[in-house]
Amino acid sequence: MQMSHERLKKAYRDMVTIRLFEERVQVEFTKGAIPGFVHLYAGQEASAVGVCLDLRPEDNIASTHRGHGHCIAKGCDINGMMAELFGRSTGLCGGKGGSMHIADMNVGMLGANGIVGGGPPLVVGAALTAKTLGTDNVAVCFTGDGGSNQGTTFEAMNMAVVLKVPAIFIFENNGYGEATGHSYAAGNTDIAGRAGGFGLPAVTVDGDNFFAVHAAASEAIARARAGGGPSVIEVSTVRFFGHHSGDAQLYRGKDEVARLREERDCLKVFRKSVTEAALLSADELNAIDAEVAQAVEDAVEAARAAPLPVAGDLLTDVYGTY
Amino acid sequence: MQMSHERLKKAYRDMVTIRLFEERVQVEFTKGAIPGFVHLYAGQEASAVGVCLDLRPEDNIASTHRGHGHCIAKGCDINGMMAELFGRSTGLCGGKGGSMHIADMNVGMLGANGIVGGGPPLVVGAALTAKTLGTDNVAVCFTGDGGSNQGTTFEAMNMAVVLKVPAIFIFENNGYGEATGHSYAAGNTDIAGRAGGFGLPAVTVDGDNFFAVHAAASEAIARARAGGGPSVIEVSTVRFFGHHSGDAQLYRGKDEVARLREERDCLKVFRKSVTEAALLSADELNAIDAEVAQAVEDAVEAARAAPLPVAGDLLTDVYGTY
Amino acid sequence: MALKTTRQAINEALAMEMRRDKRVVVIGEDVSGGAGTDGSRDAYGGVLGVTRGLLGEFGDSRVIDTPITESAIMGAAAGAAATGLRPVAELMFCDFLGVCFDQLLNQAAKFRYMFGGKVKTPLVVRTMIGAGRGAAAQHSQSLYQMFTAVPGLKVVVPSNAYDAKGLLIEAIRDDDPVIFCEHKLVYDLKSEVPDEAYRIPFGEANIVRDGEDVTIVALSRMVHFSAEAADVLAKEGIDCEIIDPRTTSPLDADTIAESVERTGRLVIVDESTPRCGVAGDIAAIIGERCFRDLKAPIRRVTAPHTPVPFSPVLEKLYIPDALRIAEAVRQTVAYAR
Amino acid sequence: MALKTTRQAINEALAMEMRRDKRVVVIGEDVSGGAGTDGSRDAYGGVLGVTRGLLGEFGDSRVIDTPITESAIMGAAAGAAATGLRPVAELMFCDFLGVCFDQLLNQAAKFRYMFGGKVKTPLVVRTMIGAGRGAAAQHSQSLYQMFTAVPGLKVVVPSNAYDAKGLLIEAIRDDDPVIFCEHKLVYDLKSEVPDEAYRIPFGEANIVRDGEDVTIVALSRMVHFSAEAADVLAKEGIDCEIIDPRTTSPLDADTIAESVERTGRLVIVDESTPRCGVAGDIAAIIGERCFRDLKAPIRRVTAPHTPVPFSPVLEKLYIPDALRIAEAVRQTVAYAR
Ligand SMILES: Cc1ncc(C[n+]2csc(CCOP(=O)(O)OP(=O)(O)O)c2C)c(N)n1
Ligand SMILES: Cc1ncc(C[n+]2csc(CCOP(=O)(O)OP(=O)(O)O)c2C)c(N)n1
Ligand SMILES: [Mg+2]
Ligand SMILES: [Mg+2]
Repeated sequence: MQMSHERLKKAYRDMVTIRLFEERVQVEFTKGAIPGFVHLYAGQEASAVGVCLDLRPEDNIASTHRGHGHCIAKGCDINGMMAELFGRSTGLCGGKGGSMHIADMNVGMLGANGIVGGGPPLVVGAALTAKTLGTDNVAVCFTGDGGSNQGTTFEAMNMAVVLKVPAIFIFENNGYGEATGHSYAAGNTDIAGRAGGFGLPAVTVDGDNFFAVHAAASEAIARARAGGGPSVIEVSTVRFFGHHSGDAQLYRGKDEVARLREERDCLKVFRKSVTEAALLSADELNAIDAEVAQAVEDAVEAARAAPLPVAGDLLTDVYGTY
Repeated sequence: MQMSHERLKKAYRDMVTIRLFEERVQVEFTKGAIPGFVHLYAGQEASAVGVCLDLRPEDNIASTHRGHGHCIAKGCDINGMMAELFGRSTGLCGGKGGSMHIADMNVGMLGANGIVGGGPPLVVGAALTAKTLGTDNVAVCFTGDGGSNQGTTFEAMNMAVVLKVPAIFIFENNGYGEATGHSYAAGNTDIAGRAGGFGLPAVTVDGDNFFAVHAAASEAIARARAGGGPSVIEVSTVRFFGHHSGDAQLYRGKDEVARLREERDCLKVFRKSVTEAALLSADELNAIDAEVAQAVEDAVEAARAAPLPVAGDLLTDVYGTY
Repeated sequence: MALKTTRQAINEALAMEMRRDKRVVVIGEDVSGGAGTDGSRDAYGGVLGVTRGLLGEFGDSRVIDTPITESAIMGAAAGAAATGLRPVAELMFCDFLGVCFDQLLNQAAKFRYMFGGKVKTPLVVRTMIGAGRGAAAQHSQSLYQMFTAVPGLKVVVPSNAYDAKGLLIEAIRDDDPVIFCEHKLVYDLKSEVPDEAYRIPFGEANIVRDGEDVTIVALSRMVHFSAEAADVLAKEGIDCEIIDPRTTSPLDADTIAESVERTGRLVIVDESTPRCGVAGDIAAIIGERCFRDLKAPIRRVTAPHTPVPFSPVLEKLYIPDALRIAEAVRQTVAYAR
Repeated sequence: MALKTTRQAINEALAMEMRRDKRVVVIGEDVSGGAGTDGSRDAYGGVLGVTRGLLGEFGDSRVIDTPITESAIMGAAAGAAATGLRPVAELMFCDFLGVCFDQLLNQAAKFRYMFGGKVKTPLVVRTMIGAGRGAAAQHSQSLYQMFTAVPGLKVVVPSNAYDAKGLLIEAIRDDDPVIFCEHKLVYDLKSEVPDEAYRIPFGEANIVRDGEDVTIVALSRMVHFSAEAADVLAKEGIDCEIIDPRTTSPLDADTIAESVERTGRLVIVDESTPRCGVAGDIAAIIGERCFRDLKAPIRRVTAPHTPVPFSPVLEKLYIPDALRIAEAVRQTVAYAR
């Protein structure tokens, strides 16, 4: 089924937003304006956006340390995100969470997560809520290739099958867990194949191709909404930056990143395919680029100007009552 | 290759020892002579003995809460075991461990384990020792069908493949984890199939048939010794008693246990096959039965008469130095 | 009012809350039992029968048996709590926290703070504690200090049936994650328990016995041993006040401090191990607050710094008992500055 | 002797012990890095470069990169230790104990006791602690209280390069499991470190500074903040003794008690959270032992009972600093019974 013009534009806008957001975060981080650690999502945009396009605000996602892309794709406000990264009280978590803990339950974003493998069990729970309360909501978990080896991830898949809950496990295989290659870290590098052994439908898709990701996600989401239970999608994708901002990336091949940016840029692939099929014009795309660039710029400006948390904030929000 | 007469007798003796030991423990437990909880191994003898027959004292095994059978098959002294169950200072752990923590490093028994999924990571370590020190020892882990769903178990299998260590994972599938059926608890009930997805050879064998278990174990052990890495064996087997001594077993089908004792008794199967093939005579087998019965009786007598730990024992053995 | 065991009281609290609020679900290993078997369902109702009968009334969509998969259980419960259910998850033995602690320590406990107050996690984790049944090193611990140490978790350690019911109802209605620690050897103890629902607020200690000479703070099963000791000591003319904090987080330090201001003497009885435990925690807090009032050093009666031994003769020595408590009280009372 | 950073000191200790004993192996995530990639090996040498260079000298059979699989890492290390190796396993951040605690709490720590003394587990777990780098709630904790609470584990919290080397060598030669807690913000601090191997025994506190008016016990990075505070206080005429316990288990209570017998005043500084923590533990022990000597209540300067906030302005308020320490000391000294 052909995607509507509006949806195509939304998909592109979300992907570009992620890209420009991340590139700008890299700049701000390098300048020292953003404290802590940031793990950039650039290169993987088609995954987050392809998966989230069919989700509704009531559907939940759980994310990883590399969460900005998932947040944006699920509808988090980039002003709130940028302010959070800057540690401001206007941030989505009031500056208490930072990059690794951005959450916004209003749009079903159950949190980035600093613990590899932390998210999959949580998503089984969000899916259980949907099943128990009889809604047709679904819950989606993003995990990396590295996280695919964590025990909690395996447990979550088995539990989801046993409880027949509408959970979808997305494995973003970018080939690395920090400085270690997936080909070393997984006894069987076929993540979807291994996951399929847990008794749920599991496919691998080309993460450079937004449409391929979206098609697989659509199918899994529809199945889950209809009571068909959990699924797995492995998205083969690439990481344009280091593990975190500032990573020297000695473990990468010579020119590897340059080559990937040339050959495996999901934005370029998208642009090419929609313009060639005359679904969106170059002008429309350029207009979106410009719009988004301005929005990211505005988010940085706003974050910079935003107030810092105050001393009293240290002790709030830890218990409802105590 | 035909098994030697001596080895056949040893196999039978070990199996009978387990059976009579467990039946006697059930009696003593019911009388109140054995404190705490005991999980009996009766019905699964061919698994422990079939797996351990080719192991050497330097090879290590890790066991479960249902560990008596593994201990006996690996060569633990039944006097030391019985005394341990009775909480005596002559027990293998000086009375400090009890049924769930019997260990004897002299025979490569790295411990029963009260934590489901506790053993598999440990065995990867024992196998790593062998690999690092360049011995050709192997390490074997026993886990149940229930334990096959625990995250630590999955992690251990992946790690064993990645490190290419001589670890062998035995899954004793007796159909139950406590009162829950394996058919409910595992999204994919084919344990070996699911494990195979981790990138190691995995087979299922008939646990009523000692020779089938032994053949599969032999192959896996030989492969591991030769540097061929880890394997998985799922043993389909049956549990003659409840989850623990005293379990009312309401979750079992009517007459289920009686039927299993009739149709799926690995001792009967063994007896039948060796006598029919004229490998061992009924007389030989009966003699072993009698011998073992006496040995178990002696173990109980000795345990009953053995001294209890003394107050000073409470504070010893916790640190080498402190 | 009727005499009920702690087991019954807990079961009743669960059933009443499940009736009242359809978002309350029970989830854990063998919380009913019998799933996927040829025999009967609800065959266990929890390994010690605490949740028996819930399956019949509420069905398997609200009384949820699971595989052996504690991380997924705790995580699913946390995720469900954050998205609209009010799960009561069971961690069969507290000793098993080691295979699932992350979902409590870094997930459930931290959501509210780390997400800037925007997420609530109304999760209850029921778990068994305690030695005394010969269950040895991995099934006998009392690890409430680990939970108490975690900001964001509330921790309940009921000593009797009445408290168990009121505190569990409170826990289920609370919007934060609560760890509810049930002592194996408290299950069969009886007390008067009203049939209707009632709540006992967290952070309100119970003064179990009034006294003037010395304050004993005791947790869970130790409340009963302390009462035994107090009976003995009364005959010797030593008048003990016994305080059961009921929750270690929040801790009602006020009630303890008020008592110590009067008695000038404090003995803390805790079945758990001594290092970084609740006994030391209370000693530090009260030692600071009541510095001027204390007439003797605060004594702690705890298990030794060892794992729990199996052999009953050793286990008995391991667990603080009335004799040791009485002796500690005597020494405290006899102490002359 | 030369000035070396703590990072160098730890690296040197590892290399020397690996040279000396071929049973010593290093295992963990990215302890070298670059496995299975097209780029260079030893690309990380640990996320903060502490183990860099070991791969080149000892090869990948002794410097073992792993998947992200902490339970398997800790368990494999424990199993290897029980069967003949002396592994130094890395738990990248102590915060990750939640995904692997069982292998320490119920396995490694309990082997010796529960197996009747017949198994030794010469395991070292190196792990990072500490806030101050904006790493937020799940990468900034100082969870040594959790380890200290476990009978069977020894716990080391070095504050400087010299101690780190001597204590790590001791840890590797020790036959019990040792948790070695390295503070992220201590890695770059320098001190004089001899080139040769030396051992610092566990349970021997270091008197960092002699003083007569008040005793400060401080752990890890807090030793340095306490020294800053002491400098300020010296100008006000307050003479601080600073004690660095170096190991929390075993704890050198004797040295602390001897000091408090002289000074009559104790302030404990601990970056971790307050409930069931090491500060309270020491306060309880010393409160009991030095009851007669204390001229003022024991004060604890700790983080608040909250997760670690991200925003640096809040994180700075979260971490105890020289100002707060000095203020606590002033109040302690000013206290009149
Ligand atoms: C339990 C746990 N172990 C280790 C880490 C450290 N760590 C953070 S991200 C990461 C790599 C994750 O790799 P992958 O899942 O492939 O995600 P990617 O970074 O490629 O997006 C590691 C090891 C962690 N945060 N949590
Ligand atoms: C981590 C953990 N979870 C739960 C338990 C409680 N428990 C003990 S044995 C058991 C069932 C194990 O089933 P299985 O692995 O099939 O072994 P079997 O009893 O059938 O031999 C359970 C749930 C435990 N001991 N440890
Ligand atoms: Mg990756
Ligand atoms: Mg089973």
